[in-house]
Amino acid sequence: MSAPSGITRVTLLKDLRLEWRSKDAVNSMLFFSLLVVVVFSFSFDPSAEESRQIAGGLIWVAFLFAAVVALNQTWAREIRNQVLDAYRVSPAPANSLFTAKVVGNFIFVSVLEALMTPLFVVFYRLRSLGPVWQLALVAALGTWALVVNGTFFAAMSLRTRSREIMLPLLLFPISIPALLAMVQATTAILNGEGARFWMALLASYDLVFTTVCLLLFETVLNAE
Amino acid sequence: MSAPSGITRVTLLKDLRLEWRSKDAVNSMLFFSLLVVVVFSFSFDPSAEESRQIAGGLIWVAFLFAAVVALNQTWAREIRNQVLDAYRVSPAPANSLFTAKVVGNFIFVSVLEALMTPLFVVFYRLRSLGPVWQLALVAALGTWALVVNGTFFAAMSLRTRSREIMLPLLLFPISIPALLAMVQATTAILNGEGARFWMALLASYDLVFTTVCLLLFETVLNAE
Amino acid sequence: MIENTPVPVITVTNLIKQFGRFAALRGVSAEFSGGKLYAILGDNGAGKTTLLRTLAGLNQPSSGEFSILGSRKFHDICEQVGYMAHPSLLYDEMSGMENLEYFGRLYGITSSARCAEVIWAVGLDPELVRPVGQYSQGMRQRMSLARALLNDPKILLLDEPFSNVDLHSAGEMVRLLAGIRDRGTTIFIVTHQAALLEGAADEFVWMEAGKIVERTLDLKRLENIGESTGESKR
Amino acid sequence: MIENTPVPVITVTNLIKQFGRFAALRGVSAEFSGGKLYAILGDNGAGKTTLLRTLAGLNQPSSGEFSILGSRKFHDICEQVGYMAHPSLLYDEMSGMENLEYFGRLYGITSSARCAEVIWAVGLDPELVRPVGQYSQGMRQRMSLARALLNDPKILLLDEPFSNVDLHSAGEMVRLLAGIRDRGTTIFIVTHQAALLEGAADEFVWMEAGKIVERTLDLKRLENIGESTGESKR
Amino acid sequence: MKKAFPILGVLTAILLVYALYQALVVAPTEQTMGAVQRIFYYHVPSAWTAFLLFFINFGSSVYYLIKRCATADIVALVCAEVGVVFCTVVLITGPIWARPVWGIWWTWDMRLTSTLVLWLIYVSYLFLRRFSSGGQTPLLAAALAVLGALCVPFVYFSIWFFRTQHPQPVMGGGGSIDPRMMHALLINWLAFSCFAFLVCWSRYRLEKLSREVDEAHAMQSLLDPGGRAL
Ligand code: HEM
Ligand SMILES: Nc1ncnc2c1ncn2[C@@H]1O[C@H](COP(=O)(O)OP(=O)(O)OP(=O)(O)O)[C@@H](O)[C@H]1O
Ligand SMILES: Nc1ncnc2c1ncn2[C@@H]1O[C@H](COP(=O)(O)OP(=O)(O)OP(=O)(O)O)[C@@H](O)[C@H]1O
Ligand SMILES: [Mg+2]
Ligand SMILES: [Mg+2]
Repeated sequence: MSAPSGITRVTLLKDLRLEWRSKDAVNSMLFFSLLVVVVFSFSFDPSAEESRQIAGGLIWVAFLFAAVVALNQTWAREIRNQVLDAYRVSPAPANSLFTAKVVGNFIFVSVLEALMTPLFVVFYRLRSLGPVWQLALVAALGTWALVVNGTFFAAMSLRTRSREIMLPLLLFPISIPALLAMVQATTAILNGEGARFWMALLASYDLVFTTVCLLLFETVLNAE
Repeated sequence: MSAPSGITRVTLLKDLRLEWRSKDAVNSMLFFSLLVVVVFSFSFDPSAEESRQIAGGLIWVAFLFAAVVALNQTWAREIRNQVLDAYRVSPAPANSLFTAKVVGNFIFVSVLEALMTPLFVVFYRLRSLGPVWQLALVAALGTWALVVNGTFFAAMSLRTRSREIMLPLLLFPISIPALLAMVQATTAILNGEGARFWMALLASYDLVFTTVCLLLFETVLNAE
Repeated sequence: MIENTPVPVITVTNLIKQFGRFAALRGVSAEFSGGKLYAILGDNGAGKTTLLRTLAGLNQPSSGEFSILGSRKFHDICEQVGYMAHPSLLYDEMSGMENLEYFGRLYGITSSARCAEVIWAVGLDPELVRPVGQYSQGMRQRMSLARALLNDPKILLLDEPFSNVDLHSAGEMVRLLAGIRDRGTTIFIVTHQAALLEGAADEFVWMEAGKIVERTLDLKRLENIGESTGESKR
Repeated sequence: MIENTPVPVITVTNLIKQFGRFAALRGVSAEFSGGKLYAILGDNGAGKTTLLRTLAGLNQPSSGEFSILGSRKFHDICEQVGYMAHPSLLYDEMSGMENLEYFGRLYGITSSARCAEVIWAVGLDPELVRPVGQYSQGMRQRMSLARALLNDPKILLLDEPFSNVDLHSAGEMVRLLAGIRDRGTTIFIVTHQAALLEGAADEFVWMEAGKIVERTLDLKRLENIGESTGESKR
Repeated sequence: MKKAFPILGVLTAILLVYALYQALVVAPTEQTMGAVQRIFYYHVPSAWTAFLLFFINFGSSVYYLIKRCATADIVALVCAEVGVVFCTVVLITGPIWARPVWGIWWTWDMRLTSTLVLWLIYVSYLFLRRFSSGGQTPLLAAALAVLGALCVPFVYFSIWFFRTQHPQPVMGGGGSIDPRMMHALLINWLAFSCFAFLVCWSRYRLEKLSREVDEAHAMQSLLDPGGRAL
């Protein structure tokens, strides 16, 4: 049996390769992000003063949407021919699978964000008063928070067909602190104010939820 | 062979019953739209006047993305055990299936809208200056536009690799005029202005696209 | 009821089906007469499923033609055809009875009695409330056969109906199908368990590499063909 | 290599598995010794798949216990078990070779040569670039068997490995499995084509309504049981 | 046919050079905007060419849906590809022009927006062609092309209200234009159309050839009895 990290790597590589092969990934992602930004521009006339004020929120909604699209299909491939069962009978640790999926989604969503941000900047004529690296950090932390929880709950809702329909709705209250921190931090940085507190909050949220998800994932995966 | 409308009815009833049993689509849509509302209310604390300016866009973006999440699952059940093949070898007309799916999605999305609207009203302290029935009409026309196109393109993207990402890629560009009309009409009515033109535009958009989709659906369904 | 005279109900002329650069059917020509039970045999990848799907109008042939019951357009005669595939073509979330009731409606069949009848016929219990997704593999297979029988078709296209069914019940299914054949239906059965059909089939059709290479009543002859070829699978 | 002495490698004690109100396994107790080939037979819905899944750690038994290779926790010995199910457990989008390379890594197998070897062993061509989703049903089945053989397991759990495979190749697969058994592996094969295993199996195990009702070497006896029961399926 | 291609090629080259000369030298410099205005001779002909190609795409898609004729499908594909390229040129020259003249790269103006939407529609068309697998691509693409073309009038209606900064149409509109400018514009348009036609043609031959190659491979696997198709 190879090291868990090795398994994470092959699983991640396999996912990335399939993704890459099946969809000329970058092109379609680029076009998708362009479309999202254009749809936003049509809905909120970007030249209006108000819409520029809510740009922080707008961006996060757009990212959230991209993340939901990604998370929705996380396990689709594994479910199709019950490949998950093949994973479960193998000696590979459950957490390797989880980590690979989280990292894969993180990469996917981050690329989308990286593509969308310049478009938003152009269309909404945004200009940050605070340091840009802080924005990038907030985006990374926030994306991680969304992706860890999302991947975990996506796995959970696979396993709990009709029993506990309300489970996906758990993600909602649980994600609220992260969302709040993301939006507040972004707005603060855009306006040149400090966002230390929110960033610390996000970081510790990430830490706690990553740990807990890793601890619980094996149970969730092996629940029949 | 029973009348096409009879087949539409049974298909619709079957879908509604299955959805009622599992509640997948409604849940994920609801979940997503809740997130959107909350993100916005965190990022922006609008006064009544400003919020009325952006509320139209906000609501419709939330609905659009929620609809995409729902539409992506439209055909999932039919694909699972290739049930679509059973439909294709039967004498039932393709358009009955299409109509049933469109009406089904229309009901889902409408229910969602009915649930979401009070939240928006509360969070944004909205008060319409124009007549509410007009808002309802715009919502119905707009939802129909989204749902007709979305169902059609979801069927189309079944036949492609990487379905989930394909749907927004196809749906968004063609829906832009409808989206624009919806947003403008909503904003106009909220501000107590006339929205005749937009409503007429929406209605004719609905008419044209419903007709053409009905004409083309059989071809798309039977494309191997 | 069709009389048992050899009027061809299905005529296939030089049928070719390509998937991209690969040809799964490489010129199939044949006539099949009404009221008979044909067993279609052949190695894995020979093109049996592809042939059946093409006859059922689910694949467009790349070239060549076929006519069923005198019609070239499948849609005109689809009410008289029953099709069963590898996948169950059933909704996992509904019970067997609910499934059949739904599919019955597509053919204009509104009576639950008819649905219950075919479910009994394949050896299941119409009152089972369990959704089809929780059936065992063989039960699902039977329910899928029941779906194909539902509209009392003139032509039955069955893709490996016995593959997960226990031997005893498979024998019963063969008897059931033979009875249906005797009432004038033409039946095509793709299977790897030719022995099951030894008494019942009117003709064995052996396919190889996208072609029909032998039609015979003598199963022994086919076994020799089967042995001599069928190395690595394409 | 395990010697061919009857040391029980699997012990099952009063295993019960309930799905809601329905009991799919109703008290299975048995011992299976190493290096043998067991054919598990039974009507549809008898609980064969459920038993196999439970042994593979994919189902939690409602009550009762079992130990495999002396361990009560499946996870400890999972490297020594190979499992093949009805669904292919393969990625439709990847070619056969890519699939095996991936699953090999989960077992710490990095050599492509080993993957190619098992693909040849089941009668396919490792160089086929077509994705598994475009294989014919029988080809998929073989590839699935290849996946189960990949880690050279001590215990093989196979759920209907021959069900869509042509007769000739099924015979070859039986010879392959018999060879593996001779090298000390314990093999469980759920199948409805008992005749295929007549020479090869060391014991036939007949299940009925969630219980093992007969273990014998004489296939004839089982046929009588099969005839006498197996009416409508639960 | 074989000879027509190089002849047309040479003619187009000459025409393009002549048009360049017309645009850069003969046409007078515009008073308010200055030399930037000369981008006009590329901006506008590109737009017209793109519109023309999209229109042909629509026509041949409809024809394909009715007749299922493979040639129509190739024509549709080729026109969409080349049309998107010309439309991209409009979307690039526009902002380059807008920056010095209006001081911004982009604004949600009626003409700009409609061009963008048009571009999005046809890019999504190309995506569909790219991603759909197997023999059904032409059908799906034709269906999308019809829907996309039907969408265009709605795009124009729905953005009618946008305040517009963009100049009014020169053709048929009220504005007067220097005849030399007009001349340069028309020459450029002719050159662009010839160029587009040339590109379409060679692309058409390429596509046809690659389909024939696929066909030949399939025929080969037909002949070869145990043909191992990889
Ligand atoms: C920023 C992006 C721009 C886009 C996407 C764009 C798009 C277009 C299109 C599609 C046309 C052809 C319309 C028709 O014939 O109906 C056109 C024509 C024209 N454009 Fe632009 N344009 C842009 C910027 C500009 C700018 C900055 C100017 C100069 C101030 C300009 C000046 C013109 C003129 C004079 C015409 C010819 C008028 C006509 O015949 O329609 N454009 N443009
Ligand atoms: N959609 C497809 N794309 C590419 N190749 C395909 C496709 N469907 C089938 N094939 C190929 O065509 C050949 C014939 O397949 P088919 O399913 O008809 O075989 P079969 O005779 O039914 O075999 P089996 O007994 O294993 O079910 C196989 O080599 C298969 O890989
Ligand atoms: N998840 C489940 N929920 C409820 N019932 C189930 C579930 N899985 C299996 N069953 C039931 O348990 C019984 C045994 O199923 P199992 O799949 O073990 O049968 P089997 O012996 O493998 O039959 P076959 O030969 O048809 O594959 C069946 O009646 C089936 O309906
Ligand atoms: Mg087959
Ligand atoms: Mg089973």
